[in-house]
Amino acid sequence: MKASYTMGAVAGLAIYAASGMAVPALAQDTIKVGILHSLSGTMAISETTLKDVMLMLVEEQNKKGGVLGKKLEAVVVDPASNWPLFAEKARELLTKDKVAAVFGCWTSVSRKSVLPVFEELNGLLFYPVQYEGEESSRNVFYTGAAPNQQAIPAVDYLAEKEKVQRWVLAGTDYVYPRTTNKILEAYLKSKGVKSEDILINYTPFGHADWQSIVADIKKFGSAGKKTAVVSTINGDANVPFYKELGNQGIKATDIPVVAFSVGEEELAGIDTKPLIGHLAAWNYFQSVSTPENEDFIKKWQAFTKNPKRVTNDPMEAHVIGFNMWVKAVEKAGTTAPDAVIDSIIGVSVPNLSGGYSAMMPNHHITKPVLIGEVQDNGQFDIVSKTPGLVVGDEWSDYLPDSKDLISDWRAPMSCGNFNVKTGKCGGKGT
Amino acid sequence: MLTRFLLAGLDTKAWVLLSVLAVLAVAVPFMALAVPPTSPWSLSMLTVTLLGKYFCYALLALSLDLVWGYCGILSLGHGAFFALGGYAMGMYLMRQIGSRGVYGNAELPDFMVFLNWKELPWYWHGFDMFPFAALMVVLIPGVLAFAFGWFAFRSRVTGVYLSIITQAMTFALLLAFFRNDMGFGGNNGLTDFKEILGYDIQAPATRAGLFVATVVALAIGYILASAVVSSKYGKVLVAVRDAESRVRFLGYDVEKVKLFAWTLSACMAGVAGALYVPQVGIINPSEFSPAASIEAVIWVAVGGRGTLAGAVLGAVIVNYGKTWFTGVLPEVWLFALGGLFVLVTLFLPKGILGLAGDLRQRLAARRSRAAAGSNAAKEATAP
Amino acid sequence: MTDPLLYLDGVSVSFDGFKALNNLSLMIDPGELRAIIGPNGAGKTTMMDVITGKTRPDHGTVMFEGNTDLTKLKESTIANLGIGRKFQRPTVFEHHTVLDNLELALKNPRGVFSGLFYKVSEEDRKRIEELLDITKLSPKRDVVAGGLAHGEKQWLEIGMLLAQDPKLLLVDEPVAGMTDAETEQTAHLLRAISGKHSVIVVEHDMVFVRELGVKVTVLHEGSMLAEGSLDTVSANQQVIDVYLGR
Amino acid sequence: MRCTIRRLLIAAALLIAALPPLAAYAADLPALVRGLGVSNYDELDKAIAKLAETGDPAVAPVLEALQAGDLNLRKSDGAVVVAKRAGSGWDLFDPLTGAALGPAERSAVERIRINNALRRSLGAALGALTLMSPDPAVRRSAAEAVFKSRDPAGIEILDRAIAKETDAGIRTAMQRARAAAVLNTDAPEAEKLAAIEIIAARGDRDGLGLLNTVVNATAPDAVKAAAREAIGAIEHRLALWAAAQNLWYGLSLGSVLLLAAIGLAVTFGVMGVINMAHGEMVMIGAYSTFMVQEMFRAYAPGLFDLSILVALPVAFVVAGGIGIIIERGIIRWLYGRPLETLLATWGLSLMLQQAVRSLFGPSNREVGAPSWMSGAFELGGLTITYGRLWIVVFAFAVFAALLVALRRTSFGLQIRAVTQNRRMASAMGIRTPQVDALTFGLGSGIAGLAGVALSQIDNVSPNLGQGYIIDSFMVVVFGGVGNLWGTLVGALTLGTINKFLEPYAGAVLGKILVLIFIILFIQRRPRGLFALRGRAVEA
Repeated sequence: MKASYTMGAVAGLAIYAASGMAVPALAQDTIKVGILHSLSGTMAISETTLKDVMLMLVEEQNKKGGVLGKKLEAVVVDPASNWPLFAEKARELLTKDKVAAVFGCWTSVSRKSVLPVFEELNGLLFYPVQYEGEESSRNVFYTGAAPNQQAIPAVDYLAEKEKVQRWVLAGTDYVYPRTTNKILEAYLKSKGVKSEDILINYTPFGHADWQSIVADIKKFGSAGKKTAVVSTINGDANVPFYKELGNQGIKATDIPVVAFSVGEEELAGIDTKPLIGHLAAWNYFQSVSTPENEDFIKKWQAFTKNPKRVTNDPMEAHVIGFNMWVKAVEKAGTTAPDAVIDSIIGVSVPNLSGGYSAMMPNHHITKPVLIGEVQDNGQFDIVSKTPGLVVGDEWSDYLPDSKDLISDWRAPMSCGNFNVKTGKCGGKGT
Repeated sequence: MLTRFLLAGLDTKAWVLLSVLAVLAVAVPFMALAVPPTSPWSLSMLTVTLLGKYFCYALLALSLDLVWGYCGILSLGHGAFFALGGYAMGMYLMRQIGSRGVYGNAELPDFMVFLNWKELPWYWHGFDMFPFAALMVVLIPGVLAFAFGWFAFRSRVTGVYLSIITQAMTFALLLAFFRNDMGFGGNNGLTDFKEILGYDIQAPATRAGLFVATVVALAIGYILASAVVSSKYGKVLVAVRDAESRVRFLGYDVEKVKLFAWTLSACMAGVAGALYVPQVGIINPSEFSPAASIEAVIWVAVGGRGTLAGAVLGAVIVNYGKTWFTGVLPEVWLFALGGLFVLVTLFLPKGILGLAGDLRQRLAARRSRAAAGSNAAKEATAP
Repeated sequence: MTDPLLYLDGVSVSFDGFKALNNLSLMIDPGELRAIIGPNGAGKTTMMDVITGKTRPDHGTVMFEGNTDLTKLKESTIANLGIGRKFQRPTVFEHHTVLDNLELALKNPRGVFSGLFYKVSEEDRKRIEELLDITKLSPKRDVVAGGLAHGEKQWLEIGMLLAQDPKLLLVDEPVAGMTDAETEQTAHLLRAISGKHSVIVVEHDMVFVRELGVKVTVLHEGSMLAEGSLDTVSANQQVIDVYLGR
Repeated sequence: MRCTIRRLLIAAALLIAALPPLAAYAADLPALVRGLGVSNYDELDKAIAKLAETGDPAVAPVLEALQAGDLNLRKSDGAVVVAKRAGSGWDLFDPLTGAALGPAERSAVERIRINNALRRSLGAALGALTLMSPDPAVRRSAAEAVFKSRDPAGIEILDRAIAKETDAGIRTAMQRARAAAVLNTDAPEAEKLAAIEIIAARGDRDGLGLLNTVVNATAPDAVKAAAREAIGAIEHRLALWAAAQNLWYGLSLGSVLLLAAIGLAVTFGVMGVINMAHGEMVMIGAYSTFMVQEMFRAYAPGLFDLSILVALPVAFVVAGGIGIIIERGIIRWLYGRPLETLLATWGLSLMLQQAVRSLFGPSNREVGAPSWMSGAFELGGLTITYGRLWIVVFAFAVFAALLVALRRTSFGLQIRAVTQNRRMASAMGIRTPQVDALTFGLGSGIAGLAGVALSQIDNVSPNLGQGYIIDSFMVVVFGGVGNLWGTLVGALTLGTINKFLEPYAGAVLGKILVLIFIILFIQRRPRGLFALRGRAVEA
């Protein structure tokens, strides 16, 4: 009979869970902001920092008196690097906590996982990480770099300044490197690079044993033409990769490596002396010397009580995104998503590299592109900066199926994949 | 005949569980759809999908308990069957998107378009038809399990060796599905589904429908499983668990005995996966990760292996706990979860229901000395 | 004479060099009750393993009913041919009741599906009652086997053996851990069932072997040392040297 | 690289001391040095070139300072100075004379930045300047530098240097450098052909690259033909070495697997505990290394090279201690229930990960490589990195040590006794609880040692262990549970197979194939490579 009690408990539990979650968020005197970053699992290594920076931004804003006279309240959840959980937590934030906007996700899969939820419940997501493009949603604001804001300028730099003729495109086997490399391949070929001068290599997540691949790169590099590696290797695998580079003595002066996913955070785990001169392309470096940035770094290190704590590009993306949202809300006079979606387009806020970033109609933002060389102190020396700001290009011009597409979320078009050829919304059409 | 076979196995526990499921199957959709959101009795869609997810896991746990609890085969790779079922369903849902993808390509899913695949890989054909997909949901895991079990059991791979190669199996599949060249969307997996059987997949009614479907599937799975374990074949299963070679010398073909349970269990897992995908809205290789499979084992252990109700209970409790912890103490929830596992194994070796059973025995023991004696003997000889 | 039920011919088995069976030949007639004795490591258990298909011999053939070579078959098939085995250490299904243990052993179709849809028939019930009486386990019918005493387990296993209704029973040290009375009963039982069935008993307990009063085969280092009535073999000098003498 | 610079500095200092004051043209040096004070990379490049043209060894230290990033621009007067950290500010020196110019504020100077292009020209310039250095090592690296830069200007200095050179090895290096430079000029065909021969003799990748450039560039057909021929020869040679290279990679991957698995071979193989927290023990070892290095960085930066050696015992003790605590606290209640140990240790691993995450933060920690573990050397056509070499050595050392511990010591005897027959052992008066605890501690401690080694090649993050746990189980099971030799052979086999598959199948497919291989192999040998056979198994 005991069994029946326990089974009864299940029912009770289910109902309790039900009612517990059905209670509408009471505290209406605050505006809730959702923070959707993994605090455990494989992605915690990158995302925890972003959670902290969001908490800091919220605190700062509240010191300034909050938004629309209300205090902001950060709601932190842990999607635990588990993609279905991302969707579930997004739903929880939007329906249970009734947050006004969500700042979060890292890697495309998490974004793709939550995308339907945000579109269904008409929420707002600010996605702070560089990504492969090929997407534009009414409910998502992409404050990270699109390929044309990172990859292409980097390749241009190498071709001009380093006279590179031979290219190794090395990446982790997932969608961002795949797409970026497709774009780069097309771009390089359009610049007259022959296909035998391009080597594409993919490795699994967390690949730890790089001996063979680094050796292959060396081999590919000894064909008498200046060779460079364009790395879209994902966070975890970078440390062993760079350690192997260092040990096998591949110097930046011989075969430079330019990375799109390696920032100050990643370098924090490596002894960078053997890596001096290897490059990274971002829209922000901690070494940017502007008053805004120095002020930001000071606040950050004070907030985390760690004078050595580094800053990086996705953090800046969150700073920009958050300020844009605040500005848009004040402009709209409400946090209602539709109003914010309308008001945020065109909003421009100072970025940390001494300029202004503006939200474009395609929900991507304008950013400068910086190229940095690794220094022995784990920081980057900025060796090149685009003269102007670059607009994020969601649909790459170098992919056959997306070159005709544009995105513009302003009325009357208000379409994420408008086809300029057919003049119809909805991709290639049929 | 069949009905007799099916109903034979149902004990009180079973009837309680089934009635709970029945209540939920009616109450939840009603509370979610009919009750006005203002009332405290109204359920949000979040809750409905959550419960749906729990019950998918419960079905997975059930299938695992069938082989582990009753046949002594500890599978550290059951997530693979779950995920394969999920992918089969996911492929159907992808095909349903049709020209509503961002590229408006009627034929190819988006991820194929931007990696400019030219035409649909052969193994994607047919998945636009639900019956075919539904068949594959059970067939693919079933066939894999059959092939795997056929070799493993025939060559008498047992115990931890079997566990480890099941792990190897799911790990290999994990790596394989991560490869974009496989044509399953790589790490991004399959997502952004639009509709199922013509119904908008995000519509509350559809979600409620999926929930009911899940509950029904769980109920059927439970009835089936309990019928199997309470049949003579079920007794043979347990016999194999306890003294494999003895069963052989009684003339039973142990390989076949195991293979049937193993394959059946894989099919159940596949169904669970298929119901899981439309509700959580994404299927991705991480479902293949050995960690996921081990977690499923832990649900069963927590609930009490060798008791079907225990498997269900464990899955629901652990996952509810996970949802709750990740929301309430995001920073330290792993301590809570990990601690739970340690404590359960230390203090509830037979799981929650096992504990219930023990208590009942204690009571019985107090009543009659004879029973006490036999119990003591049992404790002594229990492994 | 009738052709033998079981015929081992030149069977050899070795584990990592150690010869467990060395060119062993043995003949069992239908209905015969045979006792096999021999010191530890003489190969008694290995011989049973070979007959029941648990171990594959390196050389030699094991012919059952004249025409089936057991060395090619797997345990379950051999068991279904009508060869039952009782282990040295009593092995019953600890988590099943006495009743279930017997039910599983009963001679019935062994297939998965017949198992799924099996329903205890009238004659099955009768047979089980018989066996419960023979093994004196009726009062314990609903006790889980794990809760039985050692001797009771021995009996249960013998009961299961009978339930199989095999042509040939291999009984490995059946009276270990039994009281003298039980030992006597077992001897009676075995004598009783021989005739219908052939029985091979492996025992150390000389008293018990004498009780049986049947042809005895002495194994030593994997091959047959002597054969005959207990008196003749115990007179045999070699046997005395290697075994009885100690 | 660091130390070569130090040597260069010493050498240069000696030079300045030795040579008579070069009043002749030292006069305009300061002006040229001042010319370095520009922010634009191209102008800076020109300035460097001007400075190098003087050929005056006195400029070497200036260029080295620039290379090392010590050269600064004093904002007040635009002077170019060497700035060295001094507390919160700087101490300034004259780059040419090295005379102290007193302290300065942190913000008073601005570092003169260089990029890769400038690093290259600096290397070339310094190469040419230091060819005459009294220090052989400096001359050798100078020759290498010129070889890389292929600067025709270097030719006559090289000729002089070669004439004076006494060390045969260095002379060849110089001749090769010269040849490289010659191939970069429009020298007569004969001379070029000779040069190609010299390069071909070098026979390595750099030589290959150089010859390829010759083929790509415009040159007389005879020269191109010769170059092609040389290329063919070198490539043939390298192809032969490729197999050996794979073997080496396999060996080093194998030894990493061995390290990761060997601790498990004790806790799982010998004790039968399915220890899912094994990976976390490895991680703890890695973090102990990090802690030890932090200590060294803080208190004895000079002895940093010893940090790893100190880390070994520390990691062993820390991980081993935690192992013992776990055994006493949890495992001991679960003996005879291996699958329960799986669940408990799994929960445990979650907690350990989170604990480390809360203690050290989620991001990677830097574990530096001591100088004797960084870099690589050429063995014939093989590139062997010291880090990997030491790991291979270490793995085998640990294996041998463990083997001895189990076979030769009384403790090992007790372990085997307990694992084979617990009752009998305790009946014979062996204190089985202690033995259990110590055995588990031993396994965990070894995992800790593995962590020290792996910290050299992998992330030091809370997820470190997760990356190895599955592979470890595969190795132990493949090799045969309870058999150390099996673990050894298993690890090396899997490593080698993996590395020979990788070039053809690619990294991902390679790994998949290895897993499938394991699954099939277990079908053939259900108890692994080195299984016990016969009745022992039944018993």
